[in-house]
Amino acid sequence: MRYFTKQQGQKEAVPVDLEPLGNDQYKVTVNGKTYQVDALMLEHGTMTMLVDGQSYGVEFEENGDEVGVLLRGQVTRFDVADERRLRLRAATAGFSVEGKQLVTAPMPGKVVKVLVKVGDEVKEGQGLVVVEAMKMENELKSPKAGKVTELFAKEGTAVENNAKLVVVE
Amino acid sequence: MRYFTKQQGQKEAVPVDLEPLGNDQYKVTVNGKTYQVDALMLEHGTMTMLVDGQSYGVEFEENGDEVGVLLRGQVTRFDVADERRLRLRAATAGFSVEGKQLVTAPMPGKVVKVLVKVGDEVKEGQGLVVVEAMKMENELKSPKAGKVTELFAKEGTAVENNAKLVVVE
Amino acid sequence: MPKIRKVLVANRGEIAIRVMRTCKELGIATAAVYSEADRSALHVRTADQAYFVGPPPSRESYLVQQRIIDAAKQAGADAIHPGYGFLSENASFVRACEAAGITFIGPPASAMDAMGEKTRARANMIKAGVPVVPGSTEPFASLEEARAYAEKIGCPVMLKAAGGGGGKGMRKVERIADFDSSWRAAKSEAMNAFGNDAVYIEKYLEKPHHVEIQVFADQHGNTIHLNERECSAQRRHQKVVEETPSPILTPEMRAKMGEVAVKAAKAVNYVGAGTVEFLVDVHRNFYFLEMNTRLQVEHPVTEWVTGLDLVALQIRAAEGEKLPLTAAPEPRGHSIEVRVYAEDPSRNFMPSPGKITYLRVPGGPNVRDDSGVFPGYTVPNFYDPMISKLSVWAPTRREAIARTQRALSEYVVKGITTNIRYLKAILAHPEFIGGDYDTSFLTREHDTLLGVEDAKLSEMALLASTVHAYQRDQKRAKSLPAASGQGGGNGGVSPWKLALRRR
Amino acid sequence: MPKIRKVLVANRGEIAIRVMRTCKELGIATAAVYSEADRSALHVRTADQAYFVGPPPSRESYLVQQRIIDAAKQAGADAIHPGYGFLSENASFVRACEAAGITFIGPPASAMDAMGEKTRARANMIKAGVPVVPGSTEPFASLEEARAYAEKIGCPVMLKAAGGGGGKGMRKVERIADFDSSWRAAKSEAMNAFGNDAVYIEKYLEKPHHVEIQVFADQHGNTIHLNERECSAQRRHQKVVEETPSPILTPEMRAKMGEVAVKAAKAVNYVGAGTVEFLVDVHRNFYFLEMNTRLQVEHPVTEWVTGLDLVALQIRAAEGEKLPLTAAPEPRGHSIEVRVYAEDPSRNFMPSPGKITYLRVPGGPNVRDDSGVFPGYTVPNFYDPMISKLSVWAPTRREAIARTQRALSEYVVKGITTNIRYLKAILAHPEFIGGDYDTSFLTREHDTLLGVEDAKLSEMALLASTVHAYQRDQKRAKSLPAASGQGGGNGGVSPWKLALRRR
Repeated sequence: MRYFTKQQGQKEAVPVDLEPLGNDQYKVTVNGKTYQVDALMLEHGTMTMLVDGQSYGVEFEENGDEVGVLLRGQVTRFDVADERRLRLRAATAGFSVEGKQLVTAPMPGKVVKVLVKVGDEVKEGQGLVVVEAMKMENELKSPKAGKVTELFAKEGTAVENNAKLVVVE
Repeated sequence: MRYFTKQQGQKEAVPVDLEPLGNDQYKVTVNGKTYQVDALMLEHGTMTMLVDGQSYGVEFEENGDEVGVLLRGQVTRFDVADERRLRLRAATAGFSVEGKQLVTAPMPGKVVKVLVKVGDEVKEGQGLVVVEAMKMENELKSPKAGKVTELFAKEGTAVENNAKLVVVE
Repeated sequence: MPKIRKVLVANRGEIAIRVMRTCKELGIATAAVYSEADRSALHVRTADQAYFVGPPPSRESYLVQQRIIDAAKQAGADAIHPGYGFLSENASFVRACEAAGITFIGPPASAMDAMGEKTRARANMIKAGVPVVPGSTEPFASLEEARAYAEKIGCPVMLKAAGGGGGKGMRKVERIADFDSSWRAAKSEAMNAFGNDAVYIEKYLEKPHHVEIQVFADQHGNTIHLNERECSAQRRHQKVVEETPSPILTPEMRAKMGEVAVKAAKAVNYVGAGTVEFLVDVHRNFYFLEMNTRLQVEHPVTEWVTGLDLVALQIRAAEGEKLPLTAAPEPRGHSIEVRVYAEDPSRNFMPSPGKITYLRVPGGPNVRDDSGVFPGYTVPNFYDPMISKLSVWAPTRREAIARTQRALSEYVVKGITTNIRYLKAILAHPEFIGGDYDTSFLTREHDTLLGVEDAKLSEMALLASTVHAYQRDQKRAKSLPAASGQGGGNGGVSPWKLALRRR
Repeated sequence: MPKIRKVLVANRGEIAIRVMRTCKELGIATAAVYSEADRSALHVRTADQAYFVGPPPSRESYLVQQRIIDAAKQAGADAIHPGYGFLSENASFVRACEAAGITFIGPPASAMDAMGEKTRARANMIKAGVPVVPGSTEPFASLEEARAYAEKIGCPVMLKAAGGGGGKGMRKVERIADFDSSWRAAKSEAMNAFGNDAVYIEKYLEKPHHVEIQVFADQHGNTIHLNERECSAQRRHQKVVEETPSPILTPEMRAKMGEVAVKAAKAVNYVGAGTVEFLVDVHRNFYFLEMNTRLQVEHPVTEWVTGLDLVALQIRAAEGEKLPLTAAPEPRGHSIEVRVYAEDPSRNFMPSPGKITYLRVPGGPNVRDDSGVFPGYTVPNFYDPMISKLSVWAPTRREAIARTQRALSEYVVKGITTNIRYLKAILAHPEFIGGDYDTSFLTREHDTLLGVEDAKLSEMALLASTVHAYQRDQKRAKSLPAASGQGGGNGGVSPWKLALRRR
């Protein structure tokens, strides 16, 4: 079974061949190297994995298509898809966001101040919106120099995680 | 809404009238006394309950029709049914076990010794079967004087929780 | 004064639970207060009684004095413990308690007046002969006036909320160009946190250490110190790691700073637990920074090395008992505390409220977790993002660092993002291990502290994630046939039968 | 001797994790072993490496010496820590380690030979001038011979496994009529637990206290004691609650018993951690009972009051280091340990293996949880039912009792039955609080310890259970309409549509 495993922050997905041997044993081949993996999934997204005698407690957290992997104190994020799913995605995805940047709420909170209005020219790093969460104010800055073309944020309103706030073009 | 709430170890079920007031508030009347109950169910069978300003952390464990309730260090077990369910039960239940006593495995384990055979006369408290679990041997004793009429336990076999072992009649 | 029989804890989260634990051990009943956002919080269940005090924003609930007093009366509480933050340094609340005949577990209002307003505190300390950091002593009438003062003493300067500490309403201003926005932010945060938007200006000392002295006083005029805490590992003026003893203090310096701290406390007729904060410069001169007239978040490290229970001492002092000791005990071993925050260090420490889906807390020898959360709990959006304080003890600093690392490696929190890995990176940093780290450490080493990737571990994580994907797909495949059966009509006869029956 | 770089821990559960925690803090790598029943166990994930050693029964896995040695070699471990139980007191295993060139972290085989077989130990102690409990010194050839001996010294007598401790293979015989069945049970349990069915007989002392002395020796002939532990709260000869200092010991008695314990250890050229167990009668005479040549379950209470890490000391002793102290430290404060068992006290302490569906572990000041379990873990049927040791420290015994109660009240384990309430009842019992409780305490007070019901709490539980039932029924009702809709055809048009489309 072939998977394409893409680590967050890396450009390319790596092909990984996985052969289930039953009894929680897997043969996994990646980058020309084959591992014998003993992997037992426990409850709550915990896995106990043995590779070459090394023992790894692995904690997973799914987040959409991605899965966060906590292993010996290191967190890495992967997007793993088989060939069928990869084709499916290629068909639905594909619009480009080049040039246009959407600033979203990085956490649920309250918009306490909107520092720009539609049409404003902004510099890179200039404050756009101040969101308060957990008693801390966080100024969201423009990711690029450009013009504010859309403004969703309203002072005094609550926003959800990932809510659209400003578009800079 | 009327419920019949029977505490384990007590003979009679107590009628309890529960009126949901919305917003996790309930009016509950039992034994002629009416309580205003603020009860919010959390995950994992935990409830936070306020009655007359008193705060109770309540932990539930369901076990068939019964529910175990841990509250301020005390565990009590209840069987709660509404009228419809009570009628349903009355229809399906009803065979008597008087006179005939079934001895079952009180935990998963291994039968290490069978001390009686079918037809034996046994005294009350006489050892019938020895079950080992977690490195401890537990001798199961006859609940009454009588005759062994059925024997399910076999030496050396593993048994599940509540497995039938011996019938004394 | 009679024994306290019931304490209302006017706080939430881990500190409310910390106080209730000691009360329970002392046989004292407890009452909690909770806002709408906290009905499900652990402190509600930990208390014997609980009272609703209003909507989620603390200004409308935990900071409304009358509601807290009313709850205490309703509960029949004879004392109120304020925890830290909220009303803990509010002199008018102390007076309100007094008026209501309820014992406030903390210093008298007069000591708070003298120390609580940080500008007044500075003036008082100067009078008492305690060295202070150069800065403003009077409130500013306008932004312009404040800016002018900053220009006069020269950047960098620190903006600080007069009304309270904990990093709220605090800003460092590097260049005068940033002054206006920092001033506004500091004032707004100060208002939110303390209901008081007064902000003052201090000269920023370069590379200072933040070292504080725990003091304790009874009602009979006995005042002692309980040694120091090193709190220089700060980010945005919020402490992240604390330890005692301070690795830079000699016994002579400890004695000298302790003496000055006691002098400061005595100057305001202090009673109960308080902390005198100092900045220590590169020449090991120390300056009074402020006095926190309450229990500190980092009090556990002092408890570890002294064997004392500071909350129990607070209660005893409030009951009028004499201090059970007359001098600082010799520090025994070493203790480190790390603060576990619901925040994402790699996204500029963005707060990360949300539901904790899984929680595994470290255990074993000499590890203490003071937490206010539980699996299934949703960390609300309205309050401080600290979910736990983890502290350890060991005979030596080296062993304490190793133990903290070990404990952090056992800590698993899922559902929200925490700073646990960041804490590990701090403890592993040579500057921290060396012991001579100043308050610029965390900011200066920010990139290093975000960590580098271990290629071998990434490869193992890649294997794990692929097995995870395989199992996920297998599970989906199992549930899929049923669904596609319904959609495509291959699922058998039941739709037919149903249709026929209907006719 | 060179430094130890990697330790294979030849054990499971909480003790394996206890040992690994210290190794991790010392920078020593760890390897675990696991049976088929333990693939999912926490000690496997806690270690850096893990090796499979056989089927669930310990005789076929954890007790198979060659498999353990092979795993150690495969892992490249230079030392083996045996924990307690299993191979920890097996001299032939010590020799096998020696032959394989692996350091055994524990006493030399010769000391085990001298002390491990309890009958030989008694003989050795008599020779060394240590007072012992009257009883048999030679093995018995037959049941009849054993019974005859018991009749001679007179009931009650104690049957004890020569091969090991921990309450396994131990039986008190009240009347000679019960002798045969007890003898058989003890032999069979002893065989299971230690692979050795030798059982000996001791005169049963009435109402004795069980007080033990922790001893420690290095390879250079330095032997010290680390004070006592009071372990009289026993059930079926299994310790349930332990504390230090013992409430019945005077400083003089402590010194005297410590001296005798050191003498006993020296008599067998002991090295490492060991425990000399004594019975103390009503006249405060003490008798050597046995020596456990390993770490004890209850070692945390000694760690609390001495500030030492006994596992670290064991490792240092195995490396050939000298003891870092020359005499017993003055005990500092008081410590209590309670053992949390997966068992049901109200059903004759029936073991309760099964899945832990929810777990909340106590926290806060001076509370230590040494656990081997986690939420979602299935406690297997094959091993000891102890799932955790909870220990606390406080300045005084009174405060330690209150703290233990507080910690126990925070402990929540769902899915299996535990003895947590029973432990609370012990700590609340006047005899325990008084401090002069003997080994008959738990059995004698059994009914009291099962507790009485508080009518008010039962009423609250009744309210809670009714609300629970209401919510359960509401949830069922919500899922019901869909089902009944499908059955009765009221569920809307989709069946129609499907049927039509098919034509």
